[in-house]
Amino acid sequence: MINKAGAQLSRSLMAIAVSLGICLILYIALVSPLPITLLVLAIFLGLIVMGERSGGIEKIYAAMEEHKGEALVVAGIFALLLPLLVSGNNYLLHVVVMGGIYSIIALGLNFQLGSTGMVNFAPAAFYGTGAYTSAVLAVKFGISPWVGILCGLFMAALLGIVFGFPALKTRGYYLSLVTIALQVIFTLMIINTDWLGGPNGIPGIPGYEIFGFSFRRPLEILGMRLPYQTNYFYLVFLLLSLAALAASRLYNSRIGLAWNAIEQDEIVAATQGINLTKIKLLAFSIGAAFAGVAGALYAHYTSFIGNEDFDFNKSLVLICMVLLGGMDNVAGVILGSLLLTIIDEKLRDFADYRMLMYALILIIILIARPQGLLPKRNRKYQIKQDNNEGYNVTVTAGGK
Amino acid sequence: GSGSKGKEESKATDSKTVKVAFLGPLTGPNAMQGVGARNAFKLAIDQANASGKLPFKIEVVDLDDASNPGTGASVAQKAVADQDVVAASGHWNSPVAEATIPIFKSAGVPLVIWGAIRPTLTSKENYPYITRVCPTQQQENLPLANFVINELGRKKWAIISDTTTYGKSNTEAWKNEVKKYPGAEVVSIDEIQVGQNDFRPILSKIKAANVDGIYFGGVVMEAALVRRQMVELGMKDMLMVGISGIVDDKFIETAGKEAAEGIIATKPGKSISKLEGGKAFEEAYQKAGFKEPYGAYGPYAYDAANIIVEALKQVGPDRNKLVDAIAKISYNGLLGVTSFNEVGQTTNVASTIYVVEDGKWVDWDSSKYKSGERKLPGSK
Amino acid sequence: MSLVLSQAINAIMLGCTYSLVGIGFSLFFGVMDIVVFCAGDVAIFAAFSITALVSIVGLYAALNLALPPFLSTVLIVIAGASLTGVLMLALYRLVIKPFENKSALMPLLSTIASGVALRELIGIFYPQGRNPQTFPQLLPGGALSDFAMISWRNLIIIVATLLLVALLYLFVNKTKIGLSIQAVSQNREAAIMVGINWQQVVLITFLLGGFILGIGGFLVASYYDVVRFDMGSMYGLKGFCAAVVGGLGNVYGAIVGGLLIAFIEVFVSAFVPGGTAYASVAAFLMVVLFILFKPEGVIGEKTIEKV
Amino acid sequence: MEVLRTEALTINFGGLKAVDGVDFIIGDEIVGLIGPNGSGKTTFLNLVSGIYKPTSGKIIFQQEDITGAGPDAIRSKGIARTFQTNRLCLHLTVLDNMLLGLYSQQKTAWWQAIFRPAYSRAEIKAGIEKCFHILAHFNEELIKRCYDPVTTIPLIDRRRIEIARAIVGEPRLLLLDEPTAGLNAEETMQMIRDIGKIREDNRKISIIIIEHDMAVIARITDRVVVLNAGKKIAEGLFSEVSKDEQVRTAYLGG
Amino acid sequence: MLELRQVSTKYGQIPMLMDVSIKINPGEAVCMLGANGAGKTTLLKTIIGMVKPVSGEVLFGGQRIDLWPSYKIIRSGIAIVPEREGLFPKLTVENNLLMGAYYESDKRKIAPRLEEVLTIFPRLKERFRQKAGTLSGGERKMLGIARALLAEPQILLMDEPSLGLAPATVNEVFAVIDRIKKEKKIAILLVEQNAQKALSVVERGYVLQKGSIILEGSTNELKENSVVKESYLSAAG
Ligand SMILES: Nc1ncnc2c1ncn2[C@@H]1O[C@H](COP(=O)(O)OP(=O)(O)OP(=O)(O)O)[C@@H](O)[C@H]1O
Ligand SMILES: Nc1ncnc2c1ncn2[C@@H]1O[C@H](COP(=O)(O)OP(=O)(O)OP(=O)(O)O)[C@@H](O)[C@H]1O
Ligand SMILES: [Mg+2]
Ligand SMILES: [Mg+2]
Repeated sequence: MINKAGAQLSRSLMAIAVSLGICLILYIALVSPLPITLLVLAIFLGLIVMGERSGGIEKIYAAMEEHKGEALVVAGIFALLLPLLVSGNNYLLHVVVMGGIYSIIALGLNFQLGSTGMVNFAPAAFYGTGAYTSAVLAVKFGISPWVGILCGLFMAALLGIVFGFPALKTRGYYLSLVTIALQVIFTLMIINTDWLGGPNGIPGIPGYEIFGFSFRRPLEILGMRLPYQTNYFYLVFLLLSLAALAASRLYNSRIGLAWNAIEQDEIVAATQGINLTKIKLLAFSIGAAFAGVAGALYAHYTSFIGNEDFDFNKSLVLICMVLLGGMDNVAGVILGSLLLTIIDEKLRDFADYRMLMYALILIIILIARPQGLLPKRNRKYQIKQDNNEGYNVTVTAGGK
Repeated sequence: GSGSKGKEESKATDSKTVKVAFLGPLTGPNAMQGVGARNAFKLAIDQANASGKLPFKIEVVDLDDASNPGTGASVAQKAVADQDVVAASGHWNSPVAEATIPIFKSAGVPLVIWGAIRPTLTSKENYPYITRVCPTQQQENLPLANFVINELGRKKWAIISDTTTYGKSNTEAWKNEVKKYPGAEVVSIDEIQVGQNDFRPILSKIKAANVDGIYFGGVVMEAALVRRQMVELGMKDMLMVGISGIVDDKFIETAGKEAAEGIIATKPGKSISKLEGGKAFEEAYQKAGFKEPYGAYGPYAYDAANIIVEALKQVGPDRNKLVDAIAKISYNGLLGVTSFNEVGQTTNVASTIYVVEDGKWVDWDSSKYKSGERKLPGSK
Repeated sequence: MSLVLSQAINAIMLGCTYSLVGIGFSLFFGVMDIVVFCAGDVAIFAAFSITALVSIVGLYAALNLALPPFLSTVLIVIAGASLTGVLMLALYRLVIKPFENKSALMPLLSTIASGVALRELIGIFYPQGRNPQTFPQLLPGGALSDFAMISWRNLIIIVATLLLVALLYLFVNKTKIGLSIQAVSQNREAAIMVGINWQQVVLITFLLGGFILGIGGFLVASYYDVVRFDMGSMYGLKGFCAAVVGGLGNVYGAIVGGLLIAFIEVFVSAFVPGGTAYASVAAFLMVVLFILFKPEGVIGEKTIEKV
Repeated sequence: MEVLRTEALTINFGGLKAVDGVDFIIGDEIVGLIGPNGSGKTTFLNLVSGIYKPTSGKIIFQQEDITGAGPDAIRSKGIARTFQTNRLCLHLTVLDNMLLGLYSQQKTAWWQAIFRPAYSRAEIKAGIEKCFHILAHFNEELIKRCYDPVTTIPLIDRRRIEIARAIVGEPRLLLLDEPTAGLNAEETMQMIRDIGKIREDNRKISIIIIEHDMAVIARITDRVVVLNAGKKIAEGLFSEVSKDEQVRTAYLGG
Repeated sequence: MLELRQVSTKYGQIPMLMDVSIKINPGEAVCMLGANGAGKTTLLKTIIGMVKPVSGEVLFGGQRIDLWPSYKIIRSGIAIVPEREGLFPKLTVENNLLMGAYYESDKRKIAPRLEEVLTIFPRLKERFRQKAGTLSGGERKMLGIARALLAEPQILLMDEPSLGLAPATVNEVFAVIDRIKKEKKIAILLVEQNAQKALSVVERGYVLQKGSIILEGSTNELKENSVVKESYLSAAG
């Protein structure tokens, strides 16, 4: 009995430690120069691989799943303190805010790419739709950015349905070409539409306001003056948490299962009663809605948007985030997005060599770790087996 | 005695470094513009440091905006996050400037624009934080139109511009200028992509339309290809004109010496050789051993740097004080006397007309064309 | 000469440049079942290596001392294309082979990434690589008629494109190696079971594909007289589109696809008022519609999947 | 009672009539569908399960015309099937594969999945219980391995899972395509027993089974239908049909 | 002619075959029985070098072939009938067949052989220009058998040739096996589930269980063996 309680406690401590460890790794990656960031990443990956080899990682996963409450609380506290930890450095906060925004998009993209296996090279178009919708509403019609988020979500979801239509008819390379083409068309149309600012983009987008407090003003708490990015950081963090919760619940539901089934074998999926049209478009529209929210956030955060923020290259980066983190793994996708945002920012110092290094890093990751940092996991449901009364199933699915 | 004191002093000055940020496209398709300007900017700062007249050392933080507003915003964040950065000079692309201006404004860091030419960048709202040493697009197109329409008498125009802000604003500016002259008209407008290689369809169409000249509102590479393909399609005898975006030796090199002959373009400022400090600047640039040419906007970046240095001399490394000092400055530099008007726009807008002659951009006034020795394409 | 005719010639030439990259895609996809997204960059690499051979190494001048210009050109092109073939082999080993039997996304991304790497490498290491390079005039430039557009060069490009496609078609469908390439791509285990040396077959395909892309790159660059380090990405995309519209799998489909795309682009920009800016939109839209409603391509028959 | 009826069902593959005017009817029974290779048996199943759309003819399921309906709609109406070559989602777990079989019966919509009301929880719980119940029927071992991906499961068990997946959603009509192909005699016997048990468990399930093993057909079918070149050439008790001259030459052999 | 000596194989860490030794003499037909997943297919793949043994050796015509690449083994005179997925789905039936005789140096020999296999499987003739991927299960199996026959090897490895075939066709196939063994002196290693039929055409047989040979003997010995009787010859078979 005591033993059992002891084991319980040690597993709970393990979960807390791992959660804290991941936060620290992210933090070090954020504040160090690129070589150290890459080194930290390599060590992190090495630890995961070692854990996989020795089987120890399974214990960690189990502990994390069992005590995910504790783990999440630790991560949450860490996030709340982060603006203080970087001691108000607004650039670092900016990187984290962008990382959060990309994480939301990547979570949405993951529904298509990871869960359903539909290659989508146009997530940036959804992102852009959200951003442009909210920005235009705010700038041209004076509509509140808070309403803008909802409108951005809605418009992006609509575009998601349009872009998802090809996925009903094609797969694989063909689908990737279609989405690439649609992404290119999207960019060209923005450039050619003067009403949307054309190549000039939309400047002067207002920020959020709550009870008269403008998010563009520095935040003062406990006598400390934190840069205005802090406001956005908390907002993005909140929305990212909600997005992650929604994503993991979808993953653990029959919808997530249906997505996976389609990825594996469409005909089998259809003969199990899955309406391919509905479920595929759902993956596209929900995913796009995530990106739409992120886009709206971005627009009101930077105050300027232009077509370059939403082009094919951005889509590629977003895909890499999902891939790096681990397809169809909510925690992995977020981790991947944060890390890649950080690396992407650090590469800026390398001017001419940036794109080359980016490409090389990508290739190395693809070769060395094609399954991503945290690979896809099997769905688990908590099942207790009673001897007499058959199987007593308690559902606590929703691990990540 | 005195020796040790001197040492102490130099130690003190060494330890105090002030940073100024340079922002521009250092990679990507516009890298040549950004790198040239960066070199010139560095040159000015190095000279200031070497002059020993400053009680501190200035360090240049060069940041790549990659011609991308998002990137620009993010590096601007980085710049203002560093409290040692007291002033900045930036941008060749207007959309990027558009994105970073709010950031500099809200951080109270003065930004001197060296190469972005969209008119709206300098405005009442942005004053006094944002100033600009180079003329706007409107300021650039005006003398060109006057020259080719009024003086040369070419009336029927085809416009080819790229789909960037630069191209689109040029199209607008040129259309407006043409309107001012009775009898002059724009018969076609074509928008091309940056990076496009094939302009033959557009050119074939323009050829059939029989115009007096092509106004090209883009930048070097596409301009060169357009000219090359004009020659290939038998349109060598059609005038092509442009503004500062094409005044670059790369244009001639890529288009080919033959093909480039007789192309006209205006560039703000006087030609380097005519500037007072021009020779010294060129020599210093050579000596500094930069690989890349300083390009069209090098002199502006050079002056921008010197303006910042001058302001630093006046008020010291303090962001707020520098903002006002720069806005009110009157500085006699490479380009002549620069001072800023009530929105921060330079009042120094002399411009020069260039023509390509024997593989070089030559000042019109000293060219064989002016003297009548040679005839421009399409002259009757 | 009427405007329509000259625009048609423009379109044919443009179409050829697309097809030249498109056949690379067709070969790799139709035959190897893999999309090598960096094909455009590989072609441009060839153009750069030929430029280097001629203007840096001075090979052309050297050869010309001993050989007629025509032969020197051929030798130089063969040299450049062989280099490209070797490059393609290296790419196969490095970024394609590791992803065999993995999800289709992997090789797609790895080849996109290697395309980026390739063009950046050119930009960084080629002298003044980020600036456009004048491509040496190795093809005779003279006009065949009063009409400037019918030049020897254009004619050679058209004929060479057709010839390449025809030869490739015969190779893939009528030769033993061609058949075994198809066999390997469709079912590697089965290919092993009938005694095909699949590794050799794969190597030959990539070598050959690289060689053809090399010739393609040479012809494309000859048409523009200028090469840019970043030209490959657009050519890659348009070439891919050409291959798909023509019907992936038939090598000659790439020609039809390339022409179709080029005609749409040229005619939209020439005859639709304000159309220039929308030329690419129109072309891509057509590609999308094709994939959705006639995925088997212009030529290519529809089969119902057997369940 | 009639469960499924087809009228002059026909499908054309570019000139080839793979199924040619087949009138077929099944009530509360097990019907064997036999015929030479390529006679159109699998194609017939594909038509009934909605994977192919017929060129002409009608499919009527429980008095309702389902011609042209999609496979998902047809599954929801109560027709489940297995495939000639085993088709599971190989990288999903055994349990996930089983739960897919319940998909058409579950109701949780996407927004319910996000907000997860008590109803949805209960649904998952009931679903898993049901899956275990059915799995226990075939092989208890599989319950212990329910979190293993199917790739690690031996072929014979995969075939069992496929059938289990088809029946877990309580279909009215079950279509089996060569369930015993590639099994040895002992394994075949066991499969026959398992299929028999399905019927014992649930009297209201009709089965169409394709087989080339005549021993199986003789053992478990109530009636057989013989196809040849897409056409129905005979039907009736196997013992009678097997004496039919046409059937002997076309199918059974000397 | 073909001999396996103490061959063991592994899939990753999992041992599949354990010390398997078998021997097939020229012109002899031998069958291999075994439950699902016993490792029969693995055994055949090991012979043709698609799975490399971790220990032991494979000899063919006196030469050690286990280190050879597969194509060399195949070209030295071994043909295999694939179990299920061994065809080229986008090639026509015709080209699939021709692939079988791909390394026949004498082209003139191909036409009569083709004629011959098409008389054995007239169905393939009817589907001659159809893509292999659209064939029915049984038709595919026929194509697999026909393709292997076309190679006229010294030894034919057949992986469940009767799988999914109609009873009449099964009889036909076994008749053919009997015939080619007798007429063409081709040695045969027959992996089968249909033990009754298999034992009617072979001289000897082995029983594989969980990767090990547990039984070997002449046809009659096997028919009398209780294990074989129970698992492979029971009433249903
Ligand atoms: N590539 C592989 N990697 C891992 N395991 C494999 C692989 N191929 C086959 N196996 C496993 O090895 C075992 C034996 O397979 P094999 O195909 O040799 O059996 P078999 O005797 O031919 O059975 P069957 O009657 O089903 O044809 C099976 O359990 C299978 O799942
Ligand atoms: N998608 C398709 N395209 C072309 N022909 C097809 C297609 N599907 C099936 N066929 C043809 O239709 C015929 C019937 O095939 P089907 O699979 O129904 O046969 P079957 O009776 O199930 O045979 P088996 O007993 O061998 O499985 C076959 O000759 C096959 O070649
Ligand atoms: Mg069948
Ligand atoms: Mg087997």
